[in-house]
Amino acid sequence: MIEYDVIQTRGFHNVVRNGEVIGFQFCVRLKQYRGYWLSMIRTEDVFVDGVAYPKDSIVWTIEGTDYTPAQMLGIGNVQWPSSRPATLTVRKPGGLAQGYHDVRFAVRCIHTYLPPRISSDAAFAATPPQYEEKRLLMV
Amino acid sequence: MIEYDVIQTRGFHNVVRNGEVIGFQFCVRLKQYRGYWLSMIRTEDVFVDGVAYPKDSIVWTIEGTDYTPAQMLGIGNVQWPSSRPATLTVRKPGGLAQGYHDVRFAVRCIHTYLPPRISSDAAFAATPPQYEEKRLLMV
Amino acid sequence: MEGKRTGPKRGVSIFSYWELLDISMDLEDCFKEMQDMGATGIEILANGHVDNYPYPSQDWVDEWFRLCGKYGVTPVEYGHWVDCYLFKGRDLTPQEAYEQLAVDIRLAHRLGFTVMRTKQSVIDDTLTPVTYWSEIIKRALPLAEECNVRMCPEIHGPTRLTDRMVSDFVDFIEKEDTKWFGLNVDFGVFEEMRPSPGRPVFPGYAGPSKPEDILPLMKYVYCCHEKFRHMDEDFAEATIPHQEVIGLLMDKGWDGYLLSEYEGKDKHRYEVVSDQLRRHHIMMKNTLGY
Amino acid sequence: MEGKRTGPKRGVSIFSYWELLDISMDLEDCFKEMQDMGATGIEILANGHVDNYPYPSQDWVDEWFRLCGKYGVTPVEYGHWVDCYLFKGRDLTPQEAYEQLAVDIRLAHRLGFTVMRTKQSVIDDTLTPVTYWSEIIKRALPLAEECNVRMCPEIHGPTRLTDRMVSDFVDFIEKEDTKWFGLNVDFGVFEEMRPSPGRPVFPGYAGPSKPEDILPLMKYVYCCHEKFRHMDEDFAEATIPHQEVIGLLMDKGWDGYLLSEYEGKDKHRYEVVSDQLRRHHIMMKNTLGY
Ligand SMILES: [Mn+2]
Ligand SMILES: [Mn+2]
Repeated sequence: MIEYDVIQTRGFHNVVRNGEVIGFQFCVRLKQYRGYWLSMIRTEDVFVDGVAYPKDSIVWTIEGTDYTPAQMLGIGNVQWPSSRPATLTVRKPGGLAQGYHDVRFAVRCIHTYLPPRISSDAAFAATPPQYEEKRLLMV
Repeated sequence: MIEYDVIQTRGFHNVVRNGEVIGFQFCVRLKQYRGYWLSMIRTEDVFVDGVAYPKDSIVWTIEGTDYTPAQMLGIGNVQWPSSRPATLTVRKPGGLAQGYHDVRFAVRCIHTYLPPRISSDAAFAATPPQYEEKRLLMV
Repeated sequence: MEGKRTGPKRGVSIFSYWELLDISMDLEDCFKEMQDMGATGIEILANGHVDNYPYPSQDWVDEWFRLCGKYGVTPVEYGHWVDCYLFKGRDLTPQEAYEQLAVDIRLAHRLGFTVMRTKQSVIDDTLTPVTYWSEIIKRALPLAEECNVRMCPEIHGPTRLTDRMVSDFVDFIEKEDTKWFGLNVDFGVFEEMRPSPGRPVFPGYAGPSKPEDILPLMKYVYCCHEKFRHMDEDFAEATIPHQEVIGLLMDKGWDGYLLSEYEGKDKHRYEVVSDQLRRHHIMMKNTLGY
Repeated sequence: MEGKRTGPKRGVSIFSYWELLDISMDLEDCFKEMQDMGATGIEILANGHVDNYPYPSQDWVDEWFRLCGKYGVTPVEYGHWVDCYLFKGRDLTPQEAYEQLAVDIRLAHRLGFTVMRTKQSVIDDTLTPVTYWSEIIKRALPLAEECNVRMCPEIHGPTRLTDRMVSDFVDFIEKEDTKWFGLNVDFGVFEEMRPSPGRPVFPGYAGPSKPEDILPLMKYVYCCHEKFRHMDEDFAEATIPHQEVIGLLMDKGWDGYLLSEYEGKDKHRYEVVSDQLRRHHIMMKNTLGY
């Protein structure tokens, strides 16, 4: 099941690879009534406790496959379904400390049924994204 | 999925058999953290808009099989799972009229981990059941 | 069976449940809702409701038909998008757009649908489709015929039934002499738009279409979104002339589905959505007489 | 892997989610929760969590092991009931009760569990089990050994660890010289009971067990319910001496699972339950050091 909020409670933990904590993960859902082709998804920087983690330090995992934001722009035949969260892995050696963290996340999609005046890369460049916020607890 | 309330919104409609409306149905769930063997379930009268429909005008459908309340008392190896609603079919020629109806339903189970002083047929005989209430809309 | 009846029939667009689905409801729950309402037809949004869209597993397809069979529901309308702005910096070519559309036509057919709500990419504030929309559709007509599905743009407020966009669609149909392209009329076109917070404002909007505006279009209309925002305790809504339009459809023997589309508040609250849809079906049932 | 560690280990009784499961969470969501907490063991309530209990399909069993594997979770404790008051008007015979228990032993084994929380039917307000409890268990010992599961009654407040009921269990274990019957200690036995609305009152209750009361029992304890009611923002709870008891278990090298069991308010609110369980695991993690 998905949780109602865009930023999911489930899925927030540090990531260990080869015995080292290389970063942290959290999950987000697409709060839309349809899934989107990966090429129509625009990744934004992530903020945790006010610290910015730029787009290029993020890897998406969608339906079991990893993608960088740049890779996604080229993939027009795979959907991120609205029914299942994606995982964001954020590079941060050592990970996040135990305790509460304020996570801010935004994503934008090209809605082709809306006027390009509202929904296009040009429009997005002119308007800051709307961020979702959630306080998550790291064990 | 199940709805949180004992009396479910989904499943409320009249029942047609051989072209005639023979009664109405609604669904209920077992708001317990375990399923119960059918023989441990005690059926109570159902009330709709203040009118009593006695136990013996009710048929349970549990996991696809129909049972009268009396039949259930003899079945000690089939569970009503807490994860899936049961359907109650109440005999009422012509069914219920279109519009809102106040449905009242109660069920009791023999909880063998509670003192018989609280949970037994003797205890139940001494205490009226706690009814759940819900306003349901008949289309 | 209702499904065999001639005349307007009652269905549900399960878009209405989108803020609940996969959160506290599953697909079968939507079918249970329809059973309670006596609805016999369904609209899905393919990208939202088909698992592993656009290539569902055969297990999923089998389950789809099991649900349709168990609850006596006909697959009516398959909602989908032609996403011409798929790639940054360039629009799809007509051929590329057709190829995307073809995947949906085949899937709609595989799932038993006979009507598609084909949402084209738009170019302006009045929701004008891309200039080459007719090229895309023309390429798809043979496949649509082969697959027995009718592609329908949705005529949606603030567009009016008397607008140029609609007559362009009709001209295309007449010129091509095709029944594989038609219209989906959203009852929002009849809505008296009352300004309210969060509702977009369309400068120059000339007011809603009149119920009788549907008459000359009726033969091209394969499906309606019976849009509503709030049915009151008396099963009525003042801002949309539901009964008047349904009456016209009945009088003319229009033989399609009226798909309930709830577009009101609190879509994340099941008790609201389930109640609103039931109220809406009471209104339709009492108007239709069945 | 944590699972191979000697000493107390962290797990979760998914009873904690019972007011959410099948409503807005599914079984896999519980595993995702455990992954976030770093919990490596699970308790289920068989009658509540096994689909088509007590005879799940092989598909369901395969899915169960897939989840355990994917999330690195060991099946630890299988919660179930011996329902001696199964039929109106008469209690089950020891043989009938054994046959019911045998079904659970086989299912626990099939699902990979090694401990069972065997809840016997009770006869009085101090939760004394049926007089013939030991007859039932004795019949089951050979099958439990064959299936490698240890049947454990739960020692639960208002019972105290120094009560006769507990020494009766120990006497039985010693007399039978068996490791297929043992104890599950619920940390509620250490709870300073503060009267609050909805909490039952037990006349004559002599106060909670002391942490050191667990010492003579430790070798019979195969599992603990790490019961809690409210972890505060500092990941502490004043009414149960969690860290003191866990410290004793660590000192003595007790090698079993501490299963978080949330027994507080608002169990129907995911934001509360998920937060409380994470807080509880922070407390355990900081106490254990892992
Ligand atoms: Mn519409
Ligand atoms: Mn317990």
